[in-house]
Amino acid sequence: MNVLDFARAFFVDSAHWHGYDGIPTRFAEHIGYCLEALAIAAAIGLPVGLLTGHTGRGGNALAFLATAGRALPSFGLLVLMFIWIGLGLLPVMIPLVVLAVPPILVTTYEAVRSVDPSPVDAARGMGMPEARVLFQVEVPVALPLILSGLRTAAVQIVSTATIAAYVSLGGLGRYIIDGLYQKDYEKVVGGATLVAGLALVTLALFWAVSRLAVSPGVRRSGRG
Amino acid sequence: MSGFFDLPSDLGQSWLGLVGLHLREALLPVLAGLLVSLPVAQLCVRFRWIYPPVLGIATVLYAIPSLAFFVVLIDYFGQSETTVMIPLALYSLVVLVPAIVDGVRSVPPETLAAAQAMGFGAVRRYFQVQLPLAVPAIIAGLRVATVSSISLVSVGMLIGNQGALGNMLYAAQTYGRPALAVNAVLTIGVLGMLADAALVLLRFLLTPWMPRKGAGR
Amino acid sequence: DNPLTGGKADGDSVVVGSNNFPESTLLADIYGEALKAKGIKVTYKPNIGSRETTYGLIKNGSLTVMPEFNGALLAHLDKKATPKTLEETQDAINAKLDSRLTLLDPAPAQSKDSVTVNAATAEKYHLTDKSSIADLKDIAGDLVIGGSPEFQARQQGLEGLKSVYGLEFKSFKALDTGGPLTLAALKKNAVQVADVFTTDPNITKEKFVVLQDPKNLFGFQNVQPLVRKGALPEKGVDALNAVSAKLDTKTLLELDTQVQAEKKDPLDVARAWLKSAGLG
Amino acid sequence: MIRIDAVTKRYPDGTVAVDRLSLEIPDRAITVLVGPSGCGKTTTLRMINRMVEPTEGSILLDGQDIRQQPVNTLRRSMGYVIQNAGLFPHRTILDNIATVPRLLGRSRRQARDRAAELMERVGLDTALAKRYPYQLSGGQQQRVGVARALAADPPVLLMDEPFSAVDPVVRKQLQDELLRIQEELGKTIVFVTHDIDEAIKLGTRVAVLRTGGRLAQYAAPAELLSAPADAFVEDFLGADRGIRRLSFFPSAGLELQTAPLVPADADAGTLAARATAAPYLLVTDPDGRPLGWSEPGRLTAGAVDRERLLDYGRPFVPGTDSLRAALDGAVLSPTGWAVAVDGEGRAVGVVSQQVIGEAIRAAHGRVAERAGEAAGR
Amino acid sequence: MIRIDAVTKRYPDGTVAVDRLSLEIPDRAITVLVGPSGCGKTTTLRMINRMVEPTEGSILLDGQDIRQQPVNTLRRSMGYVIQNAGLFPHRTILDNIATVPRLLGRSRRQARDRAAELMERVGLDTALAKRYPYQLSGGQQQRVGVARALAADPPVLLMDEPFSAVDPVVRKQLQDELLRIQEELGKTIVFVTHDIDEAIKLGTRVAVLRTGGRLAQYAAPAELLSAPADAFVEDFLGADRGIRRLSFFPSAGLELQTAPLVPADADAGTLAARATAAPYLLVTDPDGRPLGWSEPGRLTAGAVDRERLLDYGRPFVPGTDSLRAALDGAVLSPTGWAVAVDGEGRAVGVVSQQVIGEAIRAAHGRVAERAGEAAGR
Ligand SMILES: Nc1ncnc2c1ncn2[C@@H]1O[C@H](COP(=O)(O)OP(=O)(O)OP(=O)(O)O)[C@@H](O)[C@H]1O
Ligand SMILES: Nc1ncnc2c1ncn2[C@@H]1O[C@H](COP(=O)(O)OP(=O)(O)OP(=O)(O)O)[C@@H](O)[C@H]1O
Ligand SMILES: [Mg+2]
Ligand SMILES: [Mg+2]
Repeated sequence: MNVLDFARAFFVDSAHWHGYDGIPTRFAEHIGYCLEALAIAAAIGLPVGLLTGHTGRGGNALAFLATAGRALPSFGLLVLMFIWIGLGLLPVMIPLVVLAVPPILVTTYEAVRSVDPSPVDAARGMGMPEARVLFQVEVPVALPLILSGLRTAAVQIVSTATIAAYVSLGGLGRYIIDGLYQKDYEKVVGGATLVAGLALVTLALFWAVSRLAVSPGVRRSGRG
Repeated sequence: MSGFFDLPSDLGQSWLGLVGLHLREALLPVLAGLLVSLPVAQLCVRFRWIYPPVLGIATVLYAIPSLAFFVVLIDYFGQSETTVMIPLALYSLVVLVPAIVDGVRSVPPETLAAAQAMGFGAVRRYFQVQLPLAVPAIIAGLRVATVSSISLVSVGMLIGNQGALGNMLYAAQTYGRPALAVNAVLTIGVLGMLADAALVLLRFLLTPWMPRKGAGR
Repeated sequence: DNPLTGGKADGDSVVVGSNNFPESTLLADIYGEALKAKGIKVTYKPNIGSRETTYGLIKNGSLTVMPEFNGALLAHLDKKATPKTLEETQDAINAKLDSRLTLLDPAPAQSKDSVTVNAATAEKYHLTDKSSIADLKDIAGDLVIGGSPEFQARQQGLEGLKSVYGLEFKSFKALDTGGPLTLAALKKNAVQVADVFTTDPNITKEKFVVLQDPKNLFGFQNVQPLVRKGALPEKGVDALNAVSAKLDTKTLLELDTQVQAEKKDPLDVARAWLKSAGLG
Repeated sequence: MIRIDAVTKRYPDGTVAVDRLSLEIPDRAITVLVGPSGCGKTTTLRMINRMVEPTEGSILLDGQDIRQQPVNTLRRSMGYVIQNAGLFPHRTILDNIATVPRLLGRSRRQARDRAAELMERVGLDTALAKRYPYQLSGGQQQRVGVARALAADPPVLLMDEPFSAVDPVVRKQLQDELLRIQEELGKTIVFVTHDIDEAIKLGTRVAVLRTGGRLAQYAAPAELLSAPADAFVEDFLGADRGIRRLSFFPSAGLELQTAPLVPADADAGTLAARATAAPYLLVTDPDGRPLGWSEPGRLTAGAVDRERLLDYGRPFVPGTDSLRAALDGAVLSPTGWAVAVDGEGRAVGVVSQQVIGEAIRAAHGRVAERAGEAAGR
Repeated sequence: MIRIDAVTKRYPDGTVAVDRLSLEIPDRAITVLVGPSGCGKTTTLRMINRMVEPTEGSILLDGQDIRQQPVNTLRRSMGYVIQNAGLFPHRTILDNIATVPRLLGRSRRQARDRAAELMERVGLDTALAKRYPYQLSGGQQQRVGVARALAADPPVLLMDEPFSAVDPVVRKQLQDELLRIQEELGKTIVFVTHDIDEAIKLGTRVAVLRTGGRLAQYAAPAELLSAPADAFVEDFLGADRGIRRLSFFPSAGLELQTAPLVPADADAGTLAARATAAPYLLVTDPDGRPLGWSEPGRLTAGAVDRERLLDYGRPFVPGTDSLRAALDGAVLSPTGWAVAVDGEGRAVGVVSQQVIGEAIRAAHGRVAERAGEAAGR
């Protein structure tokens, strides 16, 4: 049996489509974890990134923090947080947020930093208050890059949220962990397929968002 | 057996031994990834149309949790380092290929035109101009790939003590010794940052030709 | 043998594996140290995972010796089997066991999976250590049961509880093999019922109540080394059988307590016991 | 009037970009700051709208220190145009231009109407309104930049090398348009360039700065050309100073001779009568447009061999063109005579290089007189 | 000689960049391709070293089709210099210059020696040898580009807008250096620019291309200025055509008058004797350097009030400078006379604008004669 057969077997098994261990439940749980983690990470990363990018200060400290964030192992943090905090969602959210903040932070910072200085200069020159300079000039121009940072973070979260299953939470990781211990390849492959699928859906969503939110003027002039 | 660096016997290694093992399990895949990425990226530069599909495949692979890879690979490579390293190598591709492609593509067209006009053939142009100029981008990619590889190795613990420093996490749980988990997380974090610093230093040494302002990220 | 297995079962070295729970590691250390005492070269591969995984590994030669629990092993090999005696268990296993593998003598020590409820649940439903699993019949629908992920799919797990006792729990929560997750979940009442090893020192400590198993779902669970045929020299076989002979449930519980409650290193515990038993 | 009063700017790194600069910038005129790269032009300009704060000295706008009003109010009262226009890439042309009116609280509709009006004023097709900046050529972008700066009808316009990124042909167009707009709107414009030709063409007054941010000379372009303050300014003005200066001498007073004009179909009598009028005759076509010079002896009535006529150079339009154009026409033709034409290109007379030379000397005299008067006052 | 023979280049997207272009590029001279943006200059240049392959037509180098030799051999026999120099940012200046010799198999030592030699030739301090390109100014980088192109001593040099990214002052230096190098080395240079002044200054011959890649005119600069082939070329040459053309008329033949020269310390007798020599006298200092003009009546022996002297404009050096400089000097001075000086700045005579005018006409005559001769042959 190859991987495709496992996947097919997993999806045609009707038992996998309902109940607390059914695909809809697990999928919803997974999306819930991801959205929550992404929201927290964005709530931390975006403002800090925008502010440091706008002022151009703190870039080095930020780079250090981001490297540190990337270097801390998500799985290790999960176990540590479980030991410290015990069962619950918090031990999962901490590593996911630590994982997702660096790409959001660094990309947002870089995105705002790398905005062509002349429109910004012009904006100041015409008497725009700093907040408007940031939100009406820098952010719209930096938006494609900012979104790409969020996208990277989102895909990483989608993939990494599977570790929630290790501390007995649900989500798509359940299939993978259970599959591992039960030696049930159908579950593992099925779960992995669902995760990859969700990642692709995430990519597509971000693509759609950037189509809608990014000004055609920036989209075309940016990458050509 | 309660000191910060005293490990339970079932880990079968000293702390230093685990550090060495961890580095090997994390760095070999990145090296392999780099060796694969270079030709793949060159193909992507040469034939623009293969870049999007290559990137798509890499992204899908990247989205598959490492544990899923492990489970499937155990059947072929057993409970071994190889099993842990293959997914890590695959993950590094998603970072390295675009980094190299962007690096090679960002070589100023006039520099390339100058090389062409001086009678550089395609091979010479690649090795003597494009590749050296892509070094900063490649190292930027390597930094991300290396750091995440170092942090990802720990998941290998789930398939039976194949997570190097990550194995301490299991011990921390079963023996109720949080210090071991702290040790593991910190050691892995510090290793990642040291590797990152080493790469920054490498970039510094390899690119005396770059304006020396700011440390970069 | 598959050269890619990465196992070190080559030539003279004996590879002793264990599952991912502390008792299994302790048993591996006991058997392994006993072999070492006889001058046999030993490599440990501890904490591998579930039986589903380790059985595959010993089959393909990555492992040489694996401490097993006979009833659980049988359930893995034959879900339908319902042996009444230790002999029947051994025969049933031998009938299904891979031809390259063999079982050595079983130890008197038993460490069973069990259906255990936490103190609150016991109080609420008036359950005592005299109560039976069958008593859960009416209330199972209100209870969440926890166990290792593999418990969900095993005969000696959810499947058996359903087919033998007719229990359908509200839901199953995947935890670990009687480890910290299970304890935490049971204590926090995240699950009301869980699979806990009968040798777990926490049972008394946390006032958990182990329910009786009148239909013998969890069968005999004698500690018994599973080995690859011909991979262990004669003196090794003798050494392991000698160990098993001296290992009873009380001893095992005591050793488990040293490791899990007193946080001693299993290897030290194993060596100390072997020495005291005159085997090391 | 903007009055820069003993202003010094020292950047944190110690660079003195502007050194005790004092300038009076008149209203409703174009004042150009010119000088080599790094001489502090941009810094000076940006101090006027407080994008850079002076280290010492003060800047007065209509007698009031610019630090007395809120910085954004000040900036909104000054249009700012920079190289490459600095357009907002994410906004359409119309919305780019409408930015400041919107900032000032005008409704979207009003702001857009105003923007459309301005597009026409700066010579942009309103069909471009919905485009994004990347869809425009460099010259068009620069026009948008000017329109945007004008949108709130600010009395002051600050322009920092606005045309230096476009090619010479477009640049000339943009300069001409700026002059036209200035004539129509009468803004106070401070214009930075490092191109002395541009400075002389556009400036009512030109301030030449030298490296280190010190003022070398501040004068009207004609005066700059005729009396550079020192060797630095003289060098900076380049070799063609004399001829370029002729741009400021009008050709209106030139005494044109009409006798040498003969139509191509002139009869023998006319030809004979004109033969002694001049060493050369200018043959014109039936509409009166010049065809070329000929020696009188070579002409025969009613049959002009156009091939044998001598080049008449580039004609000038008296009154509109300067003596520079007249002299250019004269030295371009082998005869040494320049041809004057009217707006439709019909020859209205000819003038010899010698007469042009006298006109130049006379113009010098007038300048000297005026200078004397000014000095006498 | 490079011979471009009815060459057409059509890019895959259908753009016709060059349209049936034929040009003969003489050896040991600078041939300039000039024209508006997008007219196919770069394409033409790149077809010569086969970085672009023509769609139709052929290019011959010394009579041999360039497609007959291996492409890299061909390219190594041609230096190539582009805007922003296109230096290898990862190599030191010395190694940048040594690139082609190394490619040709020279030892590292030899190549570096050669590179050091070339740095001097293009006016670069050898102290810069170990620097990287980012540490150099734009003008220095451009010099390195030229040195690198010269390193293998190729007979042909292709230059694509090499100086267009540097500021006007440095640009002039680079142009002068190119002329000097060309004089010393006698390379065959094909030079692309969109700046007509640069074309006229540098070109032995200038090819003006029009949009669409067609040749508008191919002539020596003086001819281009005096006889533009059509309105496009005339427009492209700009307004100052006549005066600019004077650059090609030598001032050597000008008849200088020495009578109006009087030393500042002249005695009354001398002054009286000179009084009628000219309407103005040029007062010189003891070394013979001009001080200024004065009407004879205003001078009194032994006491010159320098303040009251009239500006003598910008003197010219007969023989070295052209009639353009002489005329500039004449129109700059209120007297209408130009001052001639020798190399040390000592006045050697004066000449009136009228005489210059006659010289211009005479020069026109000579040009016409030569044109006639050429046509007659
Ligand atoms: N923010 C700054 N910090 C330090 N030095 C600066 C800063 N801005 C400008 N300078 C320096 O101040 C001097 C004047 O700069 P400025 O930009 O005003 O020159 P400029 O005349 O506009 O030159 P250019 O023609 O190149 O635009 C230069 O030496 C420049 O390097
Ligand atoms: N690779 C290409 N593919 C398609 N069209 C091209 C290509 N290269 C140049 N062109 C087009 O061919 C025409 C001539 O280009 P070329 O670069 O030769 O012009 P140029 O005279 O050098 O212009 P410039 O002064 O802007 O450098 C232009 O219209 C240009 O857009
Ligand atoms: Mg400036
Ligand atoms: Mg070009």
